[in-house]
This record gives sequence, C-alpha cells and structure tokens, in this order.
Amino acid sequence: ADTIKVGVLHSLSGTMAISETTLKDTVLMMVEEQNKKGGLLGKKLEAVVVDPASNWPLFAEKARELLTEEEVDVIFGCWTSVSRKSVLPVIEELNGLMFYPVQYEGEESSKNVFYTGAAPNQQAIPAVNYLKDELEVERWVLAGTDYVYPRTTNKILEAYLKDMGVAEEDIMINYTPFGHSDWQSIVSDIKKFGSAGKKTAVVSTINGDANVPFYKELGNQGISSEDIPVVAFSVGEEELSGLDTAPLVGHLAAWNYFQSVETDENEEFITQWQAFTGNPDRVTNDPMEATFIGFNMWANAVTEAGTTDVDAVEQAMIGQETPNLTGGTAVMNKNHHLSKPVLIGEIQDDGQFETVWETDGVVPGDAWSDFLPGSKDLIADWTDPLKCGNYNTETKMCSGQNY
Amino acid sequence: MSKLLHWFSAGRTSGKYTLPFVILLLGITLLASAANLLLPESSALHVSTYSITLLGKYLCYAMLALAVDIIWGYCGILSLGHGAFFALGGYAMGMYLMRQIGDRGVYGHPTLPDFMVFLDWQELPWFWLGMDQFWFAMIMAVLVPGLLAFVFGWLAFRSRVTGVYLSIMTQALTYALLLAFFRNEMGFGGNNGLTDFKEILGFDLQSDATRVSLFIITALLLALVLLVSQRILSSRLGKVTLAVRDAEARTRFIGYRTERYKVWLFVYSAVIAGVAGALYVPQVGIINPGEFSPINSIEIVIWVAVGGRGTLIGAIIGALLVNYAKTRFTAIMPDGWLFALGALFVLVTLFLPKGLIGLYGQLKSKRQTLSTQEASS
Amino acid sequence: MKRILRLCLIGIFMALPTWLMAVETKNLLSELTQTKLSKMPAVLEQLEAQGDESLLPVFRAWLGGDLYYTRADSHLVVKTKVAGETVYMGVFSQEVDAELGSKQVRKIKVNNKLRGLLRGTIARLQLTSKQPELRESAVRELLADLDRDTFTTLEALYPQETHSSVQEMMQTALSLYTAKDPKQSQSARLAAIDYLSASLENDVRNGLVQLSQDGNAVIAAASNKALDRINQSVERYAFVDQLFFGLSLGSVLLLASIGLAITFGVMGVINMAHGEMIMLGAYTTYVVQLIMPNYIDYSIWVAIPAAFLVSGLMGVLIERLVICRLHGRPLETLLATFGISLILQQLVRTIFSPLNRQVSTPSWMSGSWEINPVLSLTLNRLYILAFALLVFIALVLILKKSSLGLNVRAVSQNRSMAKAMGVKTEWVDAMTFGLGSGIAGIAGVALSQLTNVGPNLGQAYIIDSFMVVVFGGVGNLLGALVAAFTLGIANKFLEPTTGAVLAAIFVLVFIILFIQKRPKGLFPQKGRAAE
Amino acid sequence: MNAIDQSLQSLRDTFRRDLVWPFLAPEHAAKVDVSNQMILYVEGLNLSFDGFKALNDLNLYVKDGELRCLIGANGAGKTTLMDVITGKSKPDSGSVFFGQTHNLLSKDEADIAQLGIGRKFQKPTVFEEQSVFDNLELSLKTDKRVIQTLFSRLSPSEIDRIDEVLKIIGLNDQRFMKAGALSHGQKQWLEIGMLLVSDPRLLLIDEPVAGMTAQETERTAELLTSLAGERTVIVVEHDMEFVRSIARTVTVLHQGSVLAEGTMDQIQNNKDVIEVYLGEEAVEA
Amino acid sequence: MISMKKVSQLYGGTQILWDLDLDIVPGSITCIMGRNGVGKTTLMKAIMGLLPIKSGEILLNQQALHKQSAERRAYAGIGYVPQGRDIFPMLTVEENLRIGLPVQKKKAIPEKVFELFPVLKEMLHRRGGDLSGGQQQQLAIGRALVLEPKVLILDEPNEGIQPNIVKQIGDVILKLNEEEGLTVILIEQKLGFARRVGKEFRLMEKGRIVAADKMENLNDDLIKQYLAV
Ligand SMILES: Nc1ncnc2c1ncn2[C@@H]1O[C@H](COP(=O)(O)OP(=O)(O)OP(=O)(O)O)[C@@H](O)[C@H]1O
Ligand SMILES: Nc1ncnc2c1ncn2[C@@H]1O[C@H](COP(=O)(O)OP(=O)(O)OP(=O)(O)O)[C@@H](O)[C@H]1O
Ligand SMILES: [Mg+2]
Ligand SMILES: [Mg+2]
Repeated sequence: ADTIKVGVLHSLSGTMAISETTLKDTVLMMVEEQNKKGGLLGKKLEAVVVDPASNWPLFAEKARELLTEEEVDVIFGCWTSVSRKSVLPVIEELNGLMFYPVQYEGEESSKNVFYTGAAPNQQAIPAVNYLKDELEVERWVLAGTDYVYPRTTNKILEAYLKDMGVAEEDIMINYTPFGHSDWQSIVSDIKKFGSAGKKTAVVSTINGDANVPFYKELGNQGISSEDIPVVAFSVGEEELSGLDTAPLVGHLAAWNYFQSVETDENEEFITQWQAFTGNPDRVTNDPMEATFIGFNMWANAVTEAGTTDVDAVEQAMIGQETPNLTGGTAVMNKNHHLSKPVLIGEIQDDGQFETVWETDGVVPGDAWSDFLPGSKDLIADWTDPLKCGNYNTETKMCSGQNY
Repeated sequence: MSKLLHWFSAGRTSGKYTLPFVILLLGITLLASAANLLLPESSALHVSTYSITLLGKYLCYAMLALAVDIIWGYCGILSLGHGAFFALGGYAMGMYLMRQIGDRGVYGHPTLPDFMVFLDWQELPWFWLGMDQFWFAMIMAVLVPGLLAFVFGWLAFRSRVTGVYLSIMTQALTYALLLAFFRNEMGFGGNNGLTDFKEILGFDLQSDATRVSLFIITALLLALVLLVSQRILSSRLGKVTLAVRDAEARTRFIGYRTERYKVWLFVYSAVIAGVAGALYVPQVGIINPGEFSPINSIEIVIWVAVGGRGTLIGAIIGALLVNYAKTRFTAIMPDGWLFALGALFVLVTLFLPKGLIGLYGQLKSKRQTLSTQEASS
Repeated sequence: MKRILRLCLIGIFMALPTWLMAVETKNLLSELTQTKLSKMPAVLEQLEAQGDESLLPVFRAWLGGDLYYTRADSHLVVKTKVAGETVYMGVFSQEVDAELGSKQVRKIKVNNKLRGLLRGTIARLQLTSKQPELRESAVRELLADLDRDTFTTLEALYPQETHSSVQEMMQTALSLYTAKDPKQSQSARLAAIDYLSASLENDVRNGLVQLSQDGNAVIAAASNKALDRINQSVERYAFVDQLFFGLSLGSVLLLASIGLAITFGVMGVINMAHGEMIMLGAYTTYVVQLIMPNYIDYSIWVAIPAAFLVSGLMGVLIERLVICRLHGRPLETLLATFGISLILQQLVRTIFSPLNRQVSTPSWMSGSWEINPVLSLTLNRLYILAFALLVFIALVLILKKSSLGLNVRAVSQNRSMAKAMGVKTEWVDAMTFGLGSGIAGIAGVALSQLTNVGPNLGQAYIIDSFMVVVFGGVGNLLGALVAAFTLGIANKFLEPTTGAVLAAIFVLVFIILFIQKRPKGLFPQKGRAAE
Repeated sequence: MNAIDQSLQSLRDTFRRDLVWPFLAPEHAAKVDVSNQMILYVEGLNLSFDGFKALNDLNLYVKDGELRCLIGANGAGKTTLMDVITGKSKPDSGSVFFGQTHNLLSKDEADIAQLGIGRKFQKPTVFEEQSVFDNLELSLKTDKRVIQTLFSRLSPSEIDRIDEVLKIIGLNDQRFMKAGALSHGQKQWLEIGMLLVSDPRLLLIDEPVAGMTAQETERTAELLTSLAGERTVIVVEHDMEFVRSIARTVTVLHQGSVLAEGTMDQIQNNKDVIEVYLGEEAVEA
Repeated sequence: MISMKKVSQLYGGTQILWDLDLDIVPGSITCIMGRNGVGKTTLMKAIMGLLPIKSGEILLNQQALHKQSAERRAYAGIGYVPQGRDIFPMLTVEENLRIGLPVQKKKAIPEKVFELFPVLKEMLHRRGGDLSGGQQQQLAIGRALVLEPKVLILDEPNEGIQPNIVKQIGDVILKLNEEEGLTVILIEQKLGFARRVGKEFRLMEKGRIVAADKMENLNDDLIKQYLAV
C-alpha cells in the first residue's frame, strides 16, 4: 500500500456518539498533523472512519471490516468496555493493533491492545486517598451506573476502604441503570446518608448522560461541595460543557489531564484542536490526551520499527516515552498500560477544572488490580520471556490467551 | 412421518415463489462458501471471511424478520418485543459457548466464567447448570423463548389484549428484560454480556471452516423455516390466521378459539426467533442486553415493512436489504448514514405501500395495463 | 434572593472606611495573594481572630470564588456581573475598576476545605448581623461543633434577641450544648433534651444519637425517647418527600406523554418521532438562551412559545409531507415516523454537534423551598409539576371547547364521512398533529431544566410516553394524567426498597399484568364500537 | 334442611372431577337435548349499559325446528338478545339454555358456535381480505382445534357443499373475488352462505334482506322456509312483507321485553304493536 | 341540478361506472334502483367526492363539482346519508350532529332535526355507536340535515328500519321536498317505498343508467328486466 491506514472505530451515532465523536475528530486531527510532518516511513497516513453506531456487535463487525477489507495498520477506537470486549476477539484473531483511550476497569491485557486511559489505580485510588487525607472524609457513597467499570471500581474501592478501616455501615453503594434521569430519591438518600455527622463524600462512577440530571439534582437539592463533595471519574470538560456548572463549583474529578493545566504542550494542543474544529470554545479532555499520547507513541514505534507490522510495532511500543500534555512524560509499560500522573480538580463555574492536588510522580497503570481476590496474583508482561497478558505468579500459568 | 411428508408436499402449489427462492438462497450460500474455502484469497472471486460472517448475520436477521412477519403480517399481532425472544435464544447459546471456555478464561477458573470471577461469585448459579451440554443449551434456546411466549401470549390473548395495547405490552416485556439483563446481579454478565467465545462443539470459532459451516447451517435452517412456515400458512390454519387478523370477533363466532391460534402462532414465531438468536451469537461473537432494546425490536418490524408485510419472502428480503444498507452506509458515509436510512424508511412507506415485494406487483400490474392498453389500441 | 441579601450587606459595609482597618489585618489580607492553598487555613484563622464584620464581604467573595487580586499591585477585587458584563470592583470601595479585565487579575484560590472553614467563619461573624435570617442561619451553622466559647457567646446574645425564630434556634443550640455537657445538672440536661425532642435539625439528631450512648442511663433513655419522637416526624416528612418525588416524576411523564396522547391517542399515528419533538423543544430553549444570554431568568417565557412553534411547525410539516399520505395505514406511520426520528436526530447532531448543550436554570427556578430541616421541595420540580397540570388543563379545554377537538375525533373515527360533513380534514390533521408536536416541544422546555439536552433526549422518553398513553387508555387524556402519576408514584415508592433498576422492572411487570385485567387501559373507551 | 341438602350436594359436586376441573369435561359434549321439543330457553334476562336497560326481564322459548320471527322497534333489544345468546354480551341476570343441558351463559363465543348456533350479523361482517370461497371454507362445520385445522384438507364432499352454497347465494362468479370488494347486498348473501355451510342447529339471522331487491327478498324467504324444520331459525326483520311471507309465530319485543307473541294476524291486529311498531299504514295494507 | 357526463370510475383494475350519464331534476325526488352490486353506492360516493372518478364530469348547477374536494361539496350544498350509516361511533349523538354546524355557520343544532326525529333528543348524550341500527339511521339523516343541503343523497335509508319509522322517513323526505324544495336522490330497493316517495326513477345496470323516467312510468317490464334476479 502507498498509504498507512489508520482505522477509526468510534460511534458517531447512537447513545455513545456524544463522547466518541470527539475522539474521532482527535484522531483525524492527529493524522492531519502527522501528514503535515511528512507522514510516516515516507508514506502518507490515511484515516478510515466507520460508524459502529453504539451497537456492540456492530463494533466487532466494523473491526473486522477495518482489518480485512480496509486492511488498516492500526485502529484507534472504542469507548465503552463492552465495545472493547466485543472487538477484542476479532483484533486478536486477525492480529490487529488497537489503541484504547478511555479510563476503564482494568482486568485485561491483550497483546493487540494498548490501553492509554487510566486504570483504576490511576484514578480511583488516588482520588479516595485525596478525599480521605485532605478532606477527612469518613463516610463514603459509591454511586455508579450498573455496568462493569463501576462494579469493578467499586469492588476495588470497597476492598481498599475496608483495608483502611472504614466500617461497613459507612459505605453506601448504589447502582442505577444507564441513562437514569430521575435522581430525586437517590440524591435525597445521599443527603440523608451524609447527615450523620461524619464527613461524607460521593465517589461517582455514573456514566455518560446520567451525569447531567444527577448534578442538576445535586444543585437543586442544595448539596454543595463543602457538605458532600462528589468526585467523579467519568465527568470531564466535555460533559461539563452540557451543564450550568455554577451550582457545582467545588465538586471534584480525578483524571490524568485537565484542559486548565498550564503547559506549553497543552496550550499548543488546545489551539490546534480549536483551530481544527473551527470552534474557539471547544474543550479538550482526558480521553483526548490519551488518544494524543497513544497516537504519538504509535508513530514513534512505527518509525523505530521501520514497519507497520503489528508484531514489530507491538514490541517497539513497550518502553516508548512521549511527553504528555501536563508537563511530564508518559511511558508505555510492559503490561500495555501507561505510566501517567494523576490530577484531582475542582469544578469551576466556567466549566473547567482547577487542579487542587496532583501525584508527585507518575503512577504506572495496573492491568490487574491488587485489591480483587481473583486478580491479586495476576500480572501482565508482554516482553520476553513471559509474553503473557495474565500470568499467575502463584501457579506460574498463563491462561486465556487468544493470540 | 409419511403423513407429515404427504402434508408437506401437498402444499407446494401455494407460494409459487418460495421454492425458487429457497433454491436461490441455498445456491448462493453454497457458491459463497465454496468461494471462501476453495478459492485463494488473491482470486477476484474469493469471498472474504468478513463477507461470510456478514452474510451469516444477515440470514439470522432474516429468520428473525420471518418470525415477526408470521405473527404481524399474517396474524395481525404487532410485536414490538420480538428482540427479546431472539436475545433469549442468543443467551442460551452464549451460555453454552461461555461454558465451553472452561478453564481457559483469563482467571483460569475451572467452571466460573470470567465476569463471575471478578465480581466474586463463588459458585455457578443454578440456571447456568447443564448449559455446558450443547443439546441442553439448544433445548433451552428453543424452550425459554417458547415458554415465555406461551405464558405471555396465554395471559394476553386470553384476556383479549389486542392492538396497540398488545404491542406496547410486548415492548414493556422486552424493556423489562433489558433492564433485568443489564443488572450484574442477574448473572448474565450485565452490560458486557457474554463474549470472548472460543469454540463450539470443539470446533474453533475463529476458523474459516467453522464460520462457513455456521453460515451454511443458518441458510439451511432459514430455508427450512421458510418452507414449513409457508406450508403452515397455506393450510387452513393460515386462512384462520388471516381471518383472525382481519376480524377476530367474527372468527370466534364461527367456532374458532382464536386465542389458542394466536398463542400457538406466537410461540412458533418466538421459537424461530430464539433459533435465529442462537445462530446469531456464535457468528457475531457477543450477546449482550442491547439485543433486548425496544428500538431493536422496532427495527425488526421495520425490516418486515420495508420488505413487504404479509409475504414471507418479503420479510427476508427486507431484513437483508436494510442490514446491507446499514453496513454500506455506515462505512461510506459514517457521518450522515442516518439521513440515508431514515429517508429510505420514509420513501419506502410513501411510495411502496406494500414494501419492496409490492414493487414487483406494482411493476407487473403496470406492465399488464400497458399491454392491455396496447392490445385495445 | 441571595443576590439581594448580598447587595444589602455590601451597602452596609460600604460606609466603613478602609483606613479604620488595623494594619495587621491589611498585612494578612495581602498575604492572601501569596500563600499556597495548603497554608491558607492558618491565614484564615488569623484573619478571623483579627477581624470583625468588616471582613465579611471578603470572606463571602472568597467563598463564592469571586475574590481576585490585581496582578499589578496585588490589591483585592471582587468579580461581579453588572448588566451581564463581568467587571471587577474593589472589595471595600465597591467601585468598579473599568481598567481591569480578566488578564489583569488573578484568582485567590479556594478549595472545599477552605470553603468549609469560611462558612464557619462567616457564621460566627454573622451572629450579630442585622438580618434575622442571617443570624438564624449563623446559629444553625454553628450547631455542628459547639464549644464553650460559642456557648457563652450565644448565652450572652440570647436575652437581646428579639426575633422569635432566631430565639428558637439559639435555644436549640444552647440546649444541645447543655444536654451534652456532663457538668450540667441532670435535670437541666433532661430539660434540654426535652426541648430538643421538638427539633428536626440534623445536628440535633446526631447529638442525640451520641447522647443515647451516654454513660448516664437516665440521659441515654431520655435521648432515646426524644430520638423516637423526632424520628416519627422525620418519617412522616419522608413520606411527604417521597410523594412529592412521585408526583414530580409523574409530572415529567405526563409532560412527555401528553403530546403523544394527541398524536397517537387521538389521531392514531404511531408517532415514533414524538421524542424528537421533545428534543426540538429542548434545543429551542438552548437557542433562546444563546440569543438572550443576559436575560436567562426571562428566557423561559420566550422559550415556551418558541418551542411550541418550532416543534408545532415541524409537526405540521411532517404531517403535510408524510403522515397525510398514510391515512388508513396506521401501522405504516410507525415506519415513516421512525425514519423521521432518525433524520431529526442526525440533523441536530449535524447542526449542534453530538455533545450535550448547556441550558441554564433561571435563578427563580433553582434551589429549593425549605419547609423544615428534613423537608424541602426543589423549586424546579415544583414549577414543572404546576406547569404540567397547567398544560394538561389547557389541552383538555382546547379539545373539549373548540371545534378542533370534535373534528379531530370525527376524522379519526371516520375520515370520509367527516369530509362529507364538510370537515376540512387536511387542516384538522395538520393542526392536531401540530398541536401534539407543539405540546411535546413545551415538554422539551421543561425537560431541558432537568436533564441532558442532546440528540438522544427524545429516545429516552419515547418508550415511557407510549407506556403512559397505553396504560391510561388510548384516546383518553385523563387516563394519561392518572397513568403518569400512578407510574411516577409507584416508581418512587418502590425505589427505596428495591433500587432504581428493580423498581423500573417491577413497574413494567405491573403494567403488563394490569393490562391483562383491563385490556384497554385504565380508562377504556366504552360502547359497542370499541369492541 | 334445605341448607344441609345444598351443602351435601356441593360436597358431592367436588368429587365430580369435571365440575371441579372444567377442562376435564368432554369438549364436544353430548347432543342438544330437545326431549321437551324446546331448543332455546331464555329466562329473565336483564342487561343494561351504563344504566340503560337494553333487556328487561326477557323471556323467550323457541321450539325445535321452528321458524320464529322476531320483530320490534329499533332499539328494542333484538340484536342485544342475539349477542347474549351467542356469548358476545354477558347479561346482568337471567339464564339462557340451549336444549335442556347447555347453559350458554357459561360458554364463550367459540363454544357456542361449536354447539351449533350460527349467526348472521346485522351489519354484514365477512373476512374482507379473503376470497368468497375461503370465507365459506372457514365456516365449514369441521373440527376447529388448532392442530386439526393445520392438517385438515377439503374433502370432495365439502367442496361440493361449498359449490352448492355458492350457487344458492349467487356468488359463483365471484368465488375467487376478495370478499371486501363485494357490494353491500352481496356481502349479505355471503354471510348467509357462511351460515349455510356451517350447518347449524339454530340460526340467528339479523336482518337478512336489508338492501335486497324484492326478488332477492323472495328468494331469501324461500331459503329460510326450506331450512326450518330440520333446523331452528330465528329471524329479525323489519320488512313486514317478508315477515308475513315466512312467519308462523312472531314475537314482538319492546323496550327489552316481549310485548306480544302470536301468529302474524294476531300481531298485526295488536293495538300495542301497531302503536309502537307497525304504524297505521301497515294495517291498511 | 346535478348532472353527470360520461363518468367512469375504477376500483383498482375493475371498472364500475361506464361512461355514465345522469341528470337530476331540481326539486324532485329521484329514485335510483338496480340490483345489488350494479354501482349505485359507487355512483353516490362519486357525486359526494369520496371516490375519485377516472373521467367525465359532474356538475352542480352548471358548476364543475368533480374538481372540488368532498368537504367543498358539503359546503356547496350536498348532504349525504351513506349506506351503512357511518355514524361516528365514539361521538355522542349531539356531537355527531354538531359536526356539520360550521358549514352553515350555526351555533346550535336546528330544532327541525329534533322535530323530525324525536328519538335523537332522548338519546342526545349517548354514543352514536351504541344506538340501534334504526336509531343510527335517523341520526344519519338528521346529521345530513344539519348541513341544510340543497341536494340530499340517501343511500338505502330504510335498511333495517321499523315500519312506522320507514313511513316517517318517507314523510320527512316528502315534507322536506315539498316545503323546502329540497332535491333528493334516493337509492331504494323496495318498490313500495320508491313508488310512494319517488317522483323520478333511474334504473342502473352494470355501471350505466339504463332507464330514466317519471315514477308513474315504472312498469313491470322494466322491473322484470332490471330488478328481478
Ligand atoms: N354496547 C352497548 N353500549 C351501550 N348501549 C348499547 C350497547 N349495545 C346496545 N345498546 C343499546 O341497547 C338498545 C338495544 O339495541 P339493539 O341493537 O339490541 O336493538 P335492535 O332491537 O337490534 O334494534 P334495530 O332493529 O334498530 O337493530 C339500544 O338502545 C342500544 O343503544
Ligand atoms: N372497495 C372496492 N374494491 C373493489 N371493488 C369494489 C369495492 N367496493 C365495491 N366494489 C364493487 O363495485 C361494484 C359496485 O358496488 P356498489 O357498492 O356501488 O354496489 P351497489 O349498487 O351499491 O350494491 P348494493 O345494492 O348491494 O348496495 C360491486 O360489484 C362491488 O363488487
Ligand atoms: Mg339490531
Ligand atoms: Mg350500495
């Protein structure tokens, strides 16, 4: 082929379009930038966009289409876990290469996927630490949408909190369906739970569209961030842009990136993005940074390997370092997850976050959580001699590999 | 047995296009399969595995559309919840495939599927028992949708719930199932559903041979279902069905217990949907609650309407065409394909009231009037 | 309200000349501009020790995140809005400094911890405020951690207090302290506990919970009794709360479905694009707010008619272009309107991007109506409830009193006969569909106050809407009303015991079973023809 | 004493499985018991709609093999009576027996039809989307259970029967036409044909000659007279000429109950009937 | 009054009316007769505009009617009582009657209707669909009279009506015709009624008018030829 094809597998319609369209545009922007720099290996990059329409089986079908019909060299795609799970067997069967840019529940490491979003230990654990140490929170509400990411994250957090001596009755766990829009009772429950005289915080893994009505209800029932702060892992600048944030000032989010971080890289990235979208008010967010890092690392790895051959690139990826947008360097680890800094920010009334806390250095992403009984003993290491995504250090076994 | 065969062959006169259609369907299936397995990839005539899985998926949808058409087109029961039966069949198959993984899951647990391990389940829930047996799982794939349809239908038809009330109830049914299956506590993998299948009956699911076999089996079953349904609908039972559709009360007054007819037809249709679901899952590699979504069920109805309600072949063609359009549109114009699809639906309703199959009729009658005009002038 | 208060306060302190301020205070204030966030609490403490009421405006601005300092000379300014323009003015001088723009100032940071501390500080300083409301809230604020000092202060202030509700609050605080204080006599403590048993304040309850573990058995028993009494009334209020939640959810369902009760219920069009009409209404609200950013409080009054027109006209358009060609083929309308709904979704996605749009809540609609410490009703939901009922009544009147209502029913029952009777069926169809769609648009305005304004907004309500219309009995507006509230209340009463997901499932199963009993919904159409 | 008897009886009843479990009772119960020469007993029927009394303590007995004409003002309750007999409406009180054994009120429409009660509706209702022939085929007297219907085929004698009926109703040329395309009068005929092929014991015929020409009316009259004897026929009609030409006994309903019963002559001279129904002119003619 | 010239009409593929010519004498009562299925109802629907005609023209007082929509024809002064009555079943009797009010810009239902059909007054608040067949027929005529038409089309109005009301309907028709000069087109199968009420007759066969004359001249030959089976 005379071009290097970059597949973009993000939903442009359906329920997930709201989040994923931005990432499609980000990839397109990166491709354009790269081409301005002369492409890769002397070839131009060509983006191939398809729309899996928020339909999970369609993700698998489209992945297959990208890999076999379009013969793309790399795929940037997926947002929800289920879409990734749906695509995974196809990618592994056809030995494709995918970059997954969203924070997720972990418990996975595939030879063919690089995870550039945060693992739970890069988001949830530091956030809880912050609440506990800085805000002296003693009572916890773990509120989430009923799917794998919140379930897993909350399992991890529950174990973690109990390890730290939090009593059972000081933890309230609540799950709601996708797109839940009537939060009256739950918010009022939270209010009651938080009125027991101990400092209470909400750790929210509420997903997507459900956040807007949730925060609106918080505001209306007068729960301010000093009373009961809410720390969210799925609410970024983009989500806030659909909200009047004035009543929400002070609620928190934990990410690896905020648009408000003042670095030159970030400034450049934001200008580029706003120019690309032709909208001076467009915001950036963490999954975009993850896409940015993933793309740059891939470009470097391809250059380094001198080919787009998946196996070569995969090996070249490990150990790649590229500057992230918050001033440090992101490193790709042997488990296909990144080392990144963790930031905690407070919502401001202009819809941005203000960093109020930050890890000292970078935190390496954990593919397998240390706090879950099933995965305590598992590690992922894609270098020789192990070359395994889930190696059990106890039984010295590597199971469940499809490649 | 011979009586059954006799009955079968006696119906061949009606539905004169069915047999040619079946032959065409099977012919294409075999040619495509051969082109996939026998021709080298470089050959211009080679059919890619991608196309084979795609075709296989379409055929499953076609079977589902057929199921809806039987009760909607012929019996007037507009089910907005047929996706539920499809998904239940799919889940039965998915559970079997899940258990086939055995200890090859990421956590290496001998019996528990991965999602149960990391959600801390200690043992297999009772409804997963026996699902490691293919025959049992297949019985479930038929039985569960059938039973649900029976209970629901028995309740609804006996109390004479009809029309939109029935439609919305079916929608409520699938919606409730959607919510239930989303729950992780249910033990069906929550939102992620069941995925990461490895093999079926010991055959590697990722090998071309397995894929092609599944495709051929789907085509054969579709043909079988089509023939049997055609035969049933051309029997007197078919006439009673139409009578029920057009004037149910009147049908009762000439002595037919219409609710029983409706229940059995509903069950038959649900079973077909279940079979379609069971075939669908190994071919697409995932089953999740999204299949229960009411919008999905509405889409099925739309395939039928596009193809031509009240003709079995129409339903099949509608499902194939709409899904093909979707595949093409999402690739060619990822940003605007909904415009195209939406417009397709609107235009078909406005200009092809009898669906695509009706187009054939329209053309024919036009040709006839043309020729009679010529003859008269 | 808040703003008015703030303005009054500012007025009071305007007179205070800056030069009266102690040098120490001035130094501390300038320290604010240099200290790191983590060291701020110490500065704040010193400031409070120094300061008096004159510092209140500083604290308030700080709490609200509106406290800035100039980059040039580090003097403190407050960010406010005057006629929609962001301006900066001196903290004490209250004079707008027109020179200053966002580039010339820096924010004095604040975080949650500081906000908490600031609130306490403000409360303590406000104890002597002239406004009774402020004094009351100040005392309430102090309930949580009463200490000896506060107690004595309150004790000293109590005799001078004239306002009864403040008195009560003070009495509560004093009692709470007394009850907890082991040094007090048992009878005094018991009397205090008795007084507390009438209070619904949260901190009182927490205090009593602590006391119920008290070593002194008599005190513990008395506290338990007081707690029981409190809990009883809390439960009563919780019931009212739940009822309100149910009514509120019901009003949302009613609003969402009432347009459908016309297009589907009366006209018989299986209108899958109904949700998109709601969505258009919500987007109209957004656009209206874009056009009048400085009049958000009034934007709703423009948005309601605008949304009615936009969705209504879209409805008329759809009717004229598509639906009118499908007479006598009701099932086909499902197909066509589904296609239309896809098109409309993609249309807003193309025009407004797939992202959610921000719709602000007018200030008069935000916040809640605090009836007592355990019962407060959120204003926006209260208004929406009233609005839903209003729309409902208006609609019933239109359909009952105008000839449109009669004509529409005639047309839907026998189109050709209606024509033969001189009914302009086309016009009637267009108007009715427009009316139903317009009402959906109005619903969109209300929903934009509660939930996302995005391309999927409509999808989220379409199924519920159909459920409500069918449950109530197709063609019966009153049925839709009763159905919506029934479902809303049932849902909200189930939710606490089952959780949101199961509650939804149970409600669905309930509907399915109910329809077996009444196959034509709550209010079936009767008569020979209905059979 | 009586009470004890009753409770004993109910105790005994519980041992009869077919009473406890209705579905155990044989579906095609024994023949219609007409040993008392009566085939239909209607006693004390009351039925009201939203407070409006459509049937008011109505009593009616019909002999086996009789041809009974039922007349009465519009709204007198004739159609409603038929609704009750055929199971479409349930009365508020009263009883309806078919023969001596079959309590029609405990049965539903399909059961009643299978017992051999056929009905022609006032407003012709046929299966519009199906051919005239299929309409007749569906109405044939056969086993109407699901499986049996699935495997059933038209026997030569059944085909002959349909052909015969097609000739009688004059729709032979339209046999493959969709029933929906028939004119009003043709539909009337088709409905009569559907009744004929189903070979019922009791025919309830609601206004058969409405919309028919004089000659057709005559033919219908002949047809109905020929049916009586072997079957029992109840005809509702407002066409007095027609009634006169077929009637032996006439029952007049008024406001939901029987106003008069007797031969045509008696009825025609009944003052009440003349006043509420016939009008002066009829007497003149 | 109404005249039709070479009107043809098709249902799908089958032609029902064949170049039909018809003249209705103003102020008379014209009876249209013919066997079942010859196209009488079709003809009336064509006049009312409820069925499109394929060719030919329909004139009302020399004005082209066939180009107008059905509701315009109601305004032009045609009242229609269809075969099978077509009452609005879920509307009350009163509402059924009110439907036509705007045509004459009236607010209240003309008292005349209740004078002619007292039953309707009694049943004012009952659903039209609940009425018995005969009551519905009266309602249908009453409903058409609300329009105060110049031409009244009655399609087999006596179907299923009790004898004294049949007579009454006949009287009503005559009265309207005589007192108000209403032109009436009446489809009637019963010779007796036709003879009593009708002043003109038109015989139809196979979609054509085959005989037209004064009612006195309707003789047995014609009847045998066109009405007997
Ligand atoms: N489902 C119903 N709801 C309300 N009223 C009803 C219903 N069915 C019948 N009625 C009323 O009962 C009365 C008897 O009606 P029915 O149709 O039996 O009269 P009929 O004797 O058949 O008259 P006709 O000769 O005009 O057909 C009528 O006044 C009618 O309005
Ligand atoms: N919707 C239709 N589609 C096709 N053919 C029809 C349709 N309606 C009527 N016809 C046919 O048109 C012819 C004329 O019908 P029409 O109803 O005008 O007859 P008619 O003279 O009024 O008869 P009747 O005296 O029975 O009322 C009939 O032969 C009928 O089969
Ligand atoms: Mg009757
Ligand atoms: Mg006719």
